[in-house]
Amino acid sequence: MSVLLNRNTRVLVQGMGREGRFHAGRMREYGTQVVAGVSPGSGGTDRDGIRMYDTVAAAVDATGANASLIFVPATGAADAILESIDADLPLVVCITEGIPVHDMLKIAAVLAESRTTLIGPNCPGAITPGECKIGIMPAENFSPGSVGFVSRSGTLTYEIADGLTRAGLGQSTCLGIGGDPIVGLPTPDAVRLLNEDPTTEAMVIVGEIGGSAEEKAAEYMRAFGRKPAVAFIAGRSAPPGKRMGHAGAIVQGDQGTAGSKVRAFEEAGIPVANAPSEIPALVREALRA
Amino acid sequence: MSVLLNRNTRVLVQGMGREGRFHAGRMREYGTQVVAGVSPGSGGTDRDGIRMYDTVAAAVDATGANASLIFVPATGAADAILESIDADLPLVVCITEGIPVHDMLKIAAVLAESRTTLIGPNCPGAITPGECKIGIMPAENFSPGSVGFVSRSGTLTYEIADGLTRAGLGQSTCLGIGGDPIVGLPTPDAVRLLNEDPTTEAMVIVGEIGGSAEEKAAEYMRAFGRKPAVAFIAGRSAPPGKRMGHAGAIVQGDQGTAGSKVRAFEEAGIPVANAPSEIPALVREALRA
Amino acid sequence: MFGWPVKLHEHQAKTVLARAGIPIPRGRIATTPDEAANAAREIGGRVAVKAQVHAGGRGKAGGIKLADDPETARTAARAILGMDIKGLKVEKVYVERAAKVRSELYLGVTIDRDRRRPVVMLSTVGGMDIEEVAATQPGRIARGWPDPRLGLLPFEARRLCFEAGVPKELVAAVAAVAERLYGVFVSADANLLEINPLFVQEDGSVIAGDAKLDVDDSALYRQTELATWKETLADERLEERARALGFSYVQLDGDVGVIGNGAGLVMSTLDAVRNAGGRAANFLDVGGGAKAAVVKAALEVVLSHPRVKSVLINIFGGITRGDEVAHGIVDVIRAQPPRVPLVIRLSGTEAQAGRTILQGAPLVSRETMDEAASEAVRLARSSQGAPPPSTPARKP
Amino acid sequence: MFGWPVKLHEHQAKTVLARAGIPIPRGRIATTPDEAANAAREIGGRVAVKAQVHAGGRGKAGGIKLADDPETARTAARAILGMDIKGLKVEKVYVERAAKVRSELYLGVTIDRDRRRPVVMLSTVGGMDIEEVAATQPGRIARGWPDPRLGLLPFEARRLCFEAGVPKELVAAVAAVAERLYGVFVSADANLLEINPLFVQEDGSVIAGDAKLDVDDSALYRQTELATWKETLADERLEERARALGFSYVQLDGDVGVIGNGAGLVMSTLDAVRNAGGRAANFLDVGGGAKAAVVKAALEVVLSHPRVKSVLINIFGGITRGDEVAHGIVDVIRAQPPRVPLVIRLSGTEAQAGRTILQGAPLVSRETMDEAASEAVRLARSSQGAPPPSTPARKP
Repeated sequence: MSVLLNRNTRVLVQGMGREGRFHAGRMREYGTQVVAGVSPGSGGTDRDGIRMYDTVAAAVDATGANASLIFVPATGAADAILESIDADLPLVVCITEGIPVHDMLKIAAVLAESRTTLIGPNCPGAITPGECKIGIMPAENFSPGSVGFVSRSGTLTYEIADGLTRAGLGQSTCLGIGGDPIVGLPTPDAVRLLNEDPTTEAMVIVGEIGGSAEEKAAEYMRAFGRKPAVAFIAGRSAPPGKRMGHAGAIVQGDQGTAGSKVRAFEEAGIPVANAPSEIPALVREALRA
Repeated sequence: MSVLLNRNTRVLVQGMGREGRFHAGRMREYGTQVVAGVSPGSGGTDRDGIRMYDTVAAAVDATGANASLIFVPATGAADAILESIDADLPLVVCITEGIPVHDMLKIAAVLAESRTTLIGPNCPGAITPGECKIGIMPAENFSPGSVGFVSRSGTLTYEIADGLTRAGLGQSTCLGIGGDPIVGLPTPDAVRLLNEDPTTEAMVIVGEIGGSAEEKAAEYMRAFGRKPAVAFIAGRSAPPGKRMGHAGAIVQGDQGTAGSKVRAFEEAGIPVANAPSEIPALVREALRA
Repeated sequence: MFGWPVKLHEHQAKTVLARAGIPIPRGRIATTPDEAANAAREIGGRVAVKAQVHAGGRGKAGGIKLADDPETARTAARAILGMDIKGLKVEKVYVERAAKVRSELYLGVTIDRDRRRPVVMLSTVGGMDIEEVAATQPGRIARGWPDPRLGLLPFEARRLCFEAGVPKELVAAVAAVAERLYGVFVSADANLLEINPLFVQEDGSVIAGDAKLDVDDSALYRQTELATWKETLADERLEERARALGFSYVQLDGDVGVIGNGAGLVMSTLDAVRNAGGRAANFLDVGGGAKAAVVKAALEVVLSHPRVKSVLINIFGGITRGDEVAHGIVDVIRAQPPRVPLVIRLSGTEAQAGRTILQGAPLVSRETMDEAASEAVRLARSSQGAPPPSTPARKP
Repeated sequence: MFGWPVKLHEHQAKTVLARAGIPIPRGRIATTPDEAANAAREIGGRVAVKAQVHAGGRGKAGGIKLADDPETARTAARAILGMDIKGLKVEKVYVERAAKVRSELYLGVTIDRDRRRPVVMLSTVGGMDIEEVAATQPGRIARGWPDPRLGLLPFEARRLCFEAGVPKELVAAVAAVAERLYGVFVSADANLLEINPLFVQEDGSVIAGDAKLDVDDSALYRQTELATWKETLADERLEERARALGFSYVQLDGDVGVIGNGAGLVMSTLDAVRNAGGRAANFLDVGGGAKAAVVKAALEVVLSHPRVKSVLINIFGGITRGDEVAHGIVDVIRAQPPRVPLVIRLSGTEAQAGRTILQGAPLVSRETMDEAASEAVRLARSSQGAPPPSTPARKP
């Protein structure tokens, strides 16, 4: 009932420091199978009941892990991603913020030849409510259902998920793809996954200013969309030339404006909410149509 | 009646200096379609009736070339190969000798993700007798037929082809794959191509000391061989530790000895000639069996 | 194209280019007219005196003057130093030998987000803003997207030249500069590296006329030298201070101060303020897992801006806990009652506990982002005089 | 593994490693016992005095001695300098501070021909020949195959350490050396780069005990510094001279001189000589398109070797033309009748014309490689005294 992650996903956590341990615990509480931790030099030990390994390869060999969640600090995070791609893991989620963009360019080139899907970096992770959570999102805002959800923002994702949940609109899978200019799973690719997922009946696409991923996603939906979608763009009041928190959220010249994105969605017949609070009603309406 | 090259192959020549022009002329005499020359700065001119272009991309756009032959000197040859891979040419033949091995390592990595087959470097090229010649071999030693032929050596190829031709054993395609330690089409891959080619009825595999490509090819034929084959290994009397002309022809410790190669072929049921002169008879015998 | 905060001056960028073997005119930095005159003497011949400010359009603003001798250079420097260019005061000029220009090219490298690749751009329309060229003469820009694992290969550099229509006899020289420029782009962790114009001189040599280098701030930890070159502009000082405290801050021109957690949520909050007819004074993201002390510092930063007439705090608890945030706010208010009204919206993790802590504090609490934004806008508008918060302020 | 001609000495390889930040013991080169004593004094404490020759097994041959003081170092150097190690005379020693060794590792990078990738090897069985370890304890060598476009990534270096069983507390240090070593492997265009042993010292630090660096001769054009370090060994001088003339030459230990065109053909010719019961004196490939002058030079090189008792020339014309080759041979013979019999086999392009040119010259001509080889072997055997060529020599 989902894309990328489900109850059979077996997660290893790279970087079992304070944050990694905390979220590994939360994920286990949620029911995620956290099967291994990886921190160089920790091999053979145990952290909070999680078996530790020195390398991703060793962890995968021993546990059959098929997904990785990365909390390694920015100076080592690109290497951690490459280690998981090298281990041929189908899904890698990187929470870390501040990976240099040149490292991400190399990773994007390596990803293109691999069978790995990377979510992030600089993201809250992904969740298939009721089945599997790989990330740092507060689980209580999410509920199982059939609305697929992709977002470049973190907290805004929680806010919108909460709104959907309160409105009785559960989610199939929510993908927090991250706010950097170069991410592993750009909006158009995430939208394609949800569009092709038979268990997803409607889609919420949350974009923000900067880049042209939303325009590309709208184009894709215009041509191939199989199900109703609702969009929202954060940063409509942001002035050009200023980076709004996320490294990727910046308007340069005519590039990346909210106006262009809103227009693209509207031309694709996808209604655009003016505020996050409007989203649930628009989804309900779209499902009814 | 061939692999990789035939009468429909349209060849561009990179590096139309003295040698490039000479062999372009010989190839045209043979009937090869030489459709373009590439030398930076020469675009728009004409050399011996061959239209010149500044870049491979421009030549391909204008002429529909689908193969390239490289005579660029060693310091620029790796770049020339990468230019032809980038232009997505299905076949690239590089005659140049002396490309640094680190450049070839990068090229091998790029090749693996491309749809290009590279023959060479440091090779005489390839010929499908009667149809197409891409290289520097003297055409009169070759004749059309059904014996596939792969060789790491240059002149030895002419010698053996001449012997086959004199014995009335024409060739489907002859691949002179080159004498460097890292080549674009190693012996096992070349053998696989000939094995899978329906017009090739028997195969001659000419190896030499150094590396373990022959052992790998023998292993492949042992498992998948569909047609008779005859082998020859040059350098059986070479002492260890000495490089015999070719950068790839060297015995190191137990690695790369002629003995190991001969044994591998014999174990695969492939007779090994003691001298090039024995090859035609062995082929005839193999075809009869 | 997109920009990053760490911009270098022309003379700094040129120093980096020169180290990589790219020809630049001889030049010296000067901070006084005397120094400029001395520099001109040392360099000899005709020089250009150029304002060093992080702003485009220096030339049009009068920030670049040619001088034929040291005295003229002194006069030029006197005119330029202290000049105001797009709100930035000129504190340094760069004196360099004037090129003998035959023609001008554009050469730049940046990151193509859609293709997720570096993109190298070359045009024979030099000296103009490349975005303008892209808009008006798109066919005049040749582009190449090198594989970041291989770098800009010689054939790619050559192809760019031929596609851009660089004269045949210049191809080798321009391609060599392009390869080196790409090398600097990588080794300096640049987001943008431009030579514009790249002068072709009368003798056929090429030389960098102007240079622009923006460095990825995420990579400053390994760009130790470039990091020391970074200068904080006057209007960025508050942003710097905020960054040092661990949150991201952008100055805007409205009067509703905004604090939130998460870039997307804060952007949405700004939008909500605008939807309610108001204008935000800033963007401030306290980040994930903000503790009381961070919220306290954030509030102080926002209140330090004189234009702010109300503050809207929008926290959706995730890693950030509502009770922690509430404690931070109560601390600030207790220490010094704020000069403007506060509106707060708490939701998510421990929001209920947070709301309990805030009860009785002199602020307005609202359930939703939209309601909170409306209230903050209303209060900013009515707080022209001394503002009475809707919940009466009680001293603790 | 495979080797290339350009081998560097230990002290040269260590210089390259040190520049890349890999720890090496302090050391000095000495060519006399006095210099060695001075070096030992300058370095202080216990030193190792090590023969600098391009041969393995120096230690076993007595080419490495420890010395506790300058006087002992002088004595050691006196013993080692001039020593003969595997036929090589020791002309220099390297005096370096003796490491305080706790354990020894092996760390090396070379090229894996089958995988067409670099291969990094690490073993806790240090100080031994890696091929011996591979043969006797294959499980003790950890291997990694980095993508040449990305280099050895930190996780790959760490993984090698864990897989090799490097103690946990040494992993960071050894991984750092491996990353740097790989960097040198690439930047020096190496075919082989080894630190063996890599010492773990009593204080837990790691330091290069010995170093081996073989450089790809095809890359010497861009390894300008390393190219100047290249030394030609006495027994390689003839090979060097041949290479300078444009052909490749390898000295062998038989008495039949061999000349041919194309490496594979020449190898086959050597094999044919052996098949006929003889032994070749050399491998000489004149290369593609050889002209008369080149063939002439080749013949002179082969004849300059005193062991040669007959010469077999095997040319299969392709780019090389039979008539050009024939002219070269006739020129040599005319200038000075050769001291040993010549056997020639010409085939391929212009072979008939070549044979015509050779008619009447004092040499033996044969149709096939096998026949020519048999004849050359027979003549070498019978030419113990003054050899009468089967075709009587006629002066022109």
